[in-house]
Amino acid sequence: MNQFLTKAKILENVEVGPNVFRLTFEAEEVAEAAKAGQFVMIKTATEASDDPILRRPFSIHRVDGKRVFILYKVVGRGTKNLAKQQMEIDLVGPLGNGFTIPEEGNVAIVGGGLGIAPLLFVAQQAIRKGRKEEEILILIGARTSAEFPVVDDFRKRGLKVRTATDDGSAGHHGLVTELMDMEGDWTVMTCGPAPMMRAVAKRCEEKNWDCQVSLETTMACGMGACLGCAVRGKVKHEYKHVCKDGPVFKAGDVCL
Amino acid sequence: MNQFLTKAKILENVEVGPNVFRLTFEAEEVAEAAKAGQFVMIKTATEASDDPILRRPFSIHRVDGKRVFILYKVVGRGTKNLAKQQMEIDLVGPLGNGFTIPEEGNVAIVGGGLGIAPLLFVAQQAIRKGRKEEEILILIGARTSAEFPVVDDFRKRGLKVRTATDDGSAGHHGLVTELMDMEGDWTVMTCGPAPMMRAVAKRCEEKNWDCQVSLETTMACGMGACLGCAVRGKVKHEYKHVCKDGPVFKAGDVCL
Amino acid sequence: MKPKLEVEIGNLHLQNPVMTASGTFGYGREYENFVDLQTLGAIIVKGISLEPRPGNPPPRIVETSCGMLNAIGLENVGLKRFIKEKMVALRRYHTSVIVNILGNTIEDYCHLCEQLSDVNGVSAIEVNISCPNVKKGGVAFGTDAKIVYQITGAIRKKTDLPLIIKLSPNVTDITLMARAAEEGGADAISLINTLLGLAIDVKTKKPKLANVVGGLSGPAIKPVALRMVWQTANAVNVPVIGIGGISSTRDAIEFLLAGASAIQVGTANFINPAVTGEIVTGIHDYLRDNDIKSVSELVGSVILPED
Amino acid sequence: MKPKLEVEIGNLHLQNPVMTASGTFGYGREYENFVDLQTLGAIIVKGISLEPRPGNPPPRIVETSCGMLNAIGLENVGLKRFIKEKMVALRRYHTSVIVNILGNTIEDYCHLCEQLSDVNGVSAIEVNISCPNVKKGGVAFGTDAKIVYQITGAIRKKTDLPLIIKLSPNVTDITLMARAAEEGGADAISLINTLLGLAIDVKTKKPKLANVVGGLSGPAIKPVALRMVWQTANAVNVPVIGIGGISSTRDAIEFLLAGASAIQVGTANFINPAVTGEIVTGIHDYLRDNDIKSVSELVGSVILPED
Ligand SMILES: Cc1cc2nc3c(=O)[nH]c(=O)nc-3n(C[C@H](O)[C@H](O)[C@H](O)COP(=O)(O)OP(=O)(O)OC[C@H]3O[C@@H](n4cnc5c(N)ncnc54)[C@H](O)[C@@H]3O)c2cc1C
Ligand SMILES: Cc1cc2nc3c(=O)[nH]c(=O)nc-3n(C[C@H](O)[C@H](O)[C@H](O)COP(=O)(O)OP(=O)(O)OC[C@H]3O[C@@H](n4cnc5c(N)ncnc54)[C@H](O)[C@@H]3O)c2cc1C
Ligand SMILES: Cc1cc2nc3c(=O)[nH]c(=O)nc-3n(C[C@H](O)[C@H](O)[C@H](O)COP(=O)(O)O)c2cc1C
Ligand SMILES: Cc1cc2nc3c(=O)[nH]c(=O)nc-3n(C[C@H](O)[C@H](O)[C@H](O)COP(=O)(O)O)c2cc1C
Ligand code: FES
Ligand code: FES
Repeated sequence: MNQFLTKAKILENVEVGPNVFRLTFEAEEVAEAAKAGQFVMIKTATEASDDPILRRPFSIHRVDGKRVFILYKVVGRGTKNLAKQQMEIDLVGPLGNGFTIPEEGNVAIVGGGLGIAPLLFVAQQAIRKGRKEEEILILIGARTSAEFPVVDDFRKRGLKVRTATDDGSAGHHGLVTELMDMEGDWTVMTCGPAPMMRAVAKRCEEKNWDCQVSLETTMACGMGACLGCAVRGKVKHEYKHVCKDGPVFKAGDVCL
Repeated sequence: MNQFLTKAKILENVEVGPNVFRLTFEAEEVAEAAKAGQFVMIKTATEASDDPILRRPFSIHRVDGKRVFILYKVVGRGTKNLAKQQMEIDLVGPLGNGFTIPEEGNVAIVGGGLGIAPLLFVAQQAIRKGRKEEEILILIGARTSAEFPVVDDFRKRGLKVRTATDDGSAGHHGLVTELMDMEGDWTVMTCGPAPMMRAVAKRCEEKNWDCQVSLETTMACGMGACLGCAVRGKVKHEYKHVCKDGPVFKAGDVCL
Repeated sequence: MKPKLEVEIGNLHLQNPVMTASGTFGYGREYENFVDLQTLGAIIVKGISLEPRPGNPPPRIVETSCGMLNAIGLENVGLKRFIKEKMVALRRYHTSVIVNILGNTIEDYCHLCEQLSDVNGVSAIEVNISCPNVKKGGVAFGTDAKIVYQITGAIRKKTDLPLIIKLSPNVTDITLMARAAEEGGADAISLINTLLGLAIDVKTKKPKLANVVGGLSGPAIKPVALRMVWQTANAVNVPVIGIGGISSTRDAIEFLLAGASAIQVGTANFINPAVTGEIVTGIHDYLRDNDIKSVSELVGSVILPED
Repeated sequence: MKPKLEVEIGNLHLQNPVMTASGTFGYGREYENFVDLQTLGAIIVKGISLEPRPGNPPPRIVETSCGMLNAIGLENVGLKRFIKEKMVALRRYHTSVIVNILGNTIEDYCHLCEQLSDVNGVSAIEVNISCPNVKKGGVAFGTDAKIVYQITGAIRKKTDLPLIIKLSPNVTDITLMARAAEEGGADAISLINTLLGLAIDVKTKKPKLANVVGGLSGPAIKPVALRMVWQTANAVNVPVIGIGGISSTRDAIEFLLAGASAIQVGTANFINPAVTGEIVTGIHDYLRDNDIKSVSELVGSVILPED
């Protein structure tokens, strides 16, 4: 596995939605090695500061040549610091296991809120793997229409997108799982808030669809060394490690 | 005593010499209250960071209307962080006691290296107090000519400046104290490296000139509360506190 | 309805639980440009000894990661000048004043206590048995439960003022020290004082402090302080006052949740001289926003996992 | 002339004084993309118990100011899988491997020691008597000098491998524990393990760690660690290995100056996965630039003030 520690030049770090930023940096090796669903760990403290001490994990939103894109929301100290950086970032990656894009069959991508971040890359790779546009379905849920920073990016690629909002301000008024009314065989890849992923996984179980979930948890090392990123497995007292066994898991392998 | 805690808008933060920056910010109350020789304590950590934890003290270089100027050298973590800030700074000040500009007689200003920072303000105030240009003499020492960021600022004000460099690259080849060959009665105000200030104080003692020195030390609070900024007084086991009793002292009151 | 901020520490009534930690707020007036001193729960002044002390030679402070080491050496104006000058100035404010005391012998502490008991405006006494900086008065007292019991008992006899024993964190089991102080008659326990630390300059190969070792304070020590406060609050029946790295309302609430009846703000005063006033307001707002009627409801209300 | 980086820890020869702290470097290979493992002084692996352990429920880590709390709960693959899988992989590198062990009883430790003594490639054993996370195997052993003596003596009889006793900092007098380990037959003392800490979420009112308390590590604790290493190096005759917040060459040198014969890098691996290799180079350059022939000259060479 190829992983890199590098200082990457920031090409852009701009607000694309309310408190949502898109960070673009140049990191050729990372871009080449990256697979959809993998993540990078970014140092958010300034060079002359020890605080916040831990790197922050962010999914790779997409890659384009040497360029790597991250989509992130400012929620706390680390992301606040990150939003101020304009010169270069110190990152480690790509880390973790990505989504497994099936060789054939339909692919449904179900994103909730900022969980959409890694999913554009999934679509990108599915297309690269020869999947036709009509075999890919994108379902995105959010609280309100203001939280759809990347819908257009999917549409630009000719992909079918259906949206749902809690407040009905765009698309279906309700839950994104209510859009999962497809027929036939699907592989479902999902990322978003835990309750949403639970609902998606449940729907998949009912329909007997393969379901891959991307989990989040606090991380220290990001590479399987600290054992800090444990989540409960299906067996009692069995733990999985998000950074190494995931962040993408088969829905049946973890407690959501 | 009027002291303020304020977030001030940065107007400029630029490199004006090798690793020497000039920071200009808008802080009307501070500008109005400030006296030459006083300082401000600046938070150098980003808003979302606890490190470096302590504020850093910087002399007020000069004021102009609402604007306050700081001249600083990047030497460590705090100043490295400061050099990157472009939006606003969090500061406390003005703090400490300034120079006492005599009502009459000649004023010699002797600066070494970045010790020159507070001295432009001294000249500014001496002129404001009605002192004529010819009653003010500026002597500046540095290792090399590259380290004279503010000489022109004095000259622009019509002040006599004589310089000395260790390497002879500008002005007198030698020590700045060798330029102290004035006749008559002088009040000498000095700021710079300790050995230089010791030499200046010694020369003043020989000539029976009044000598005021501006000291530096590590500080935590900057306002007389922590007692961390002690320097030795002339009596054994007597300590002076730079932030409250100084930073400007009569040369005879402290161990240099 | 306005939430109730008042707290009782033994028979000491405070208008709110926010105090200034000894040695970090001078004698109070140093901060009057930044905090309305009358809004504070109490001002705890720099530690006072019988005779004035010059303190340690410089350097006395050094910055560390998210913290600082200090070896001030308990510099203070001494009891006489404190009473004549500092106390007179402090009396003008309608704020509780708690006097932190230190000595080399049990007799020193007793004398200090006796004399302060008669001073108008002194609301309580906090006994520093934990300062690591001065050989005799420091570590020895605060790290041996028997001596903690002995010294508390001796002082207790000398004063009717509320008596707060301030503990050192440099011990194996903080609850033993707390219980010893309680049994000795303390009205409250405050903790933690600083952790003993060292820093060396790799260029000069010398310790960065003239005193070699110093006391670590600031956000760096907060998790240790919070743990000790929680342990202590579960071990004694007297009120516990939480200290250590408190820099924000959130930090203060953490200590209250862990079982502290009140808190002290130390190093944070240096970073934000207005912080104590902000925390008073912050606690008020937290109570209001969470529909909590009184600070006392919050105290010790941390929710532990069942297992 | 090339400065000499080799150090001897008892009869353990290391090519340089830089090791990885147990629990922060996995079983070594996790970092092979970032560090040439063969340039390290030694790899100390995650603590191993007789049986595999699942560890604590999540959340297991929480960030604090310049540090982190962990309550991993000593999750590990157990002795059998360690020997069969991890050790086989590690043997391919020509680097000393030190196995950190933990147990619930003295017998556990003895069994572990016995069995590891026969495993090809194990260079030394480090005994974790200090982990605060597991009730039985943790605090109790490491905070009582008598038990430290007893456990060291018992293990000593079971192995000829160099024996390193790793101490807990949560004690009043670290030198008592160090001397007890020395008298029990330890070849070296390593310190510090984590400081016990707590963090509470003010929104949920629950502890941030499922285990409630956890171990504090990182730059925040460096001053405390350095002080304890200095005290210990002055109290025992066996070599001392310094641990605690070491994140840079400068930090490492501080510990060597304070008296550590070697150092371990822990939490810093998470922040900069290449840091151990950088410190090896950094120490080399420091020695060269300061005309110091050998690391051993540096050890304990802090210059104290005369008074
Ligand atoms: C594998 C992985 C991929 C991720 N990808 C993205 C991404 O593409 N875009 C994005 O915006 N975020 C992503 N996250 C979440 C991101 O890492 C956190 O938002 C970030 O670490 C918060 O840091 P902070 O310092 O700003 O917030 P903190 O101050 O640390 O925390 C602020 C709030 O966020 C919560 N929080 C902190 N870390 C996490 C976390 N890892 N998961 C959930 N809640 C958390 C805290 O409990 C707190 O309530 C990802 C997380 C993981 C584990
Ligand atoms: C009253 C006063 C006025 C000052 N005015 C100015 C000014 O106008 N311009 C300016 O550039 N600097 C000034 N200084 C010095 C300035 O405060 C320090 O350079 C600054 O604090 C260094 O911070 P740092 O984090 O970058 O360095 P650190 O990482 O803290 O230290 C880097 C190096 O600088 C040394 N150092 C740190 N603080 C001081 C200090 N206060 N005095 C001397 N050496 C120190 C350290 O020992 C170390 O060798 C003043 C200091 C005082 C006390
Ligand atoms: C500069 C300084 C001086 C101190 N002086 C005293 C003192 O005189 N008496 C005392 O009991 N504690 C003293 N302390 C300890 C503080 O009161 C407090 O217990 C400790 O700093 C931890 O709190 P903090 O992390 O909020 O600073 C001092 C602390 C500092 C930083
Ligand atoms: C995530 C984590 C896991 C740890 N696991 C162990 C362990 O299994 N055995 C042990 O002796 N120490 C363990 N430690 C303690 C470290 O080895 C080290 O003593 C401590 O973290 C202090 O060093 P640092 O500040 O450089 O991290 C662990 C520390 C961390 C942060
Ligand atoms: S974050 Fe360290 S093992 Fe996953
Ligand atoms: S810096 Fe605190 S008293 Fe001077």
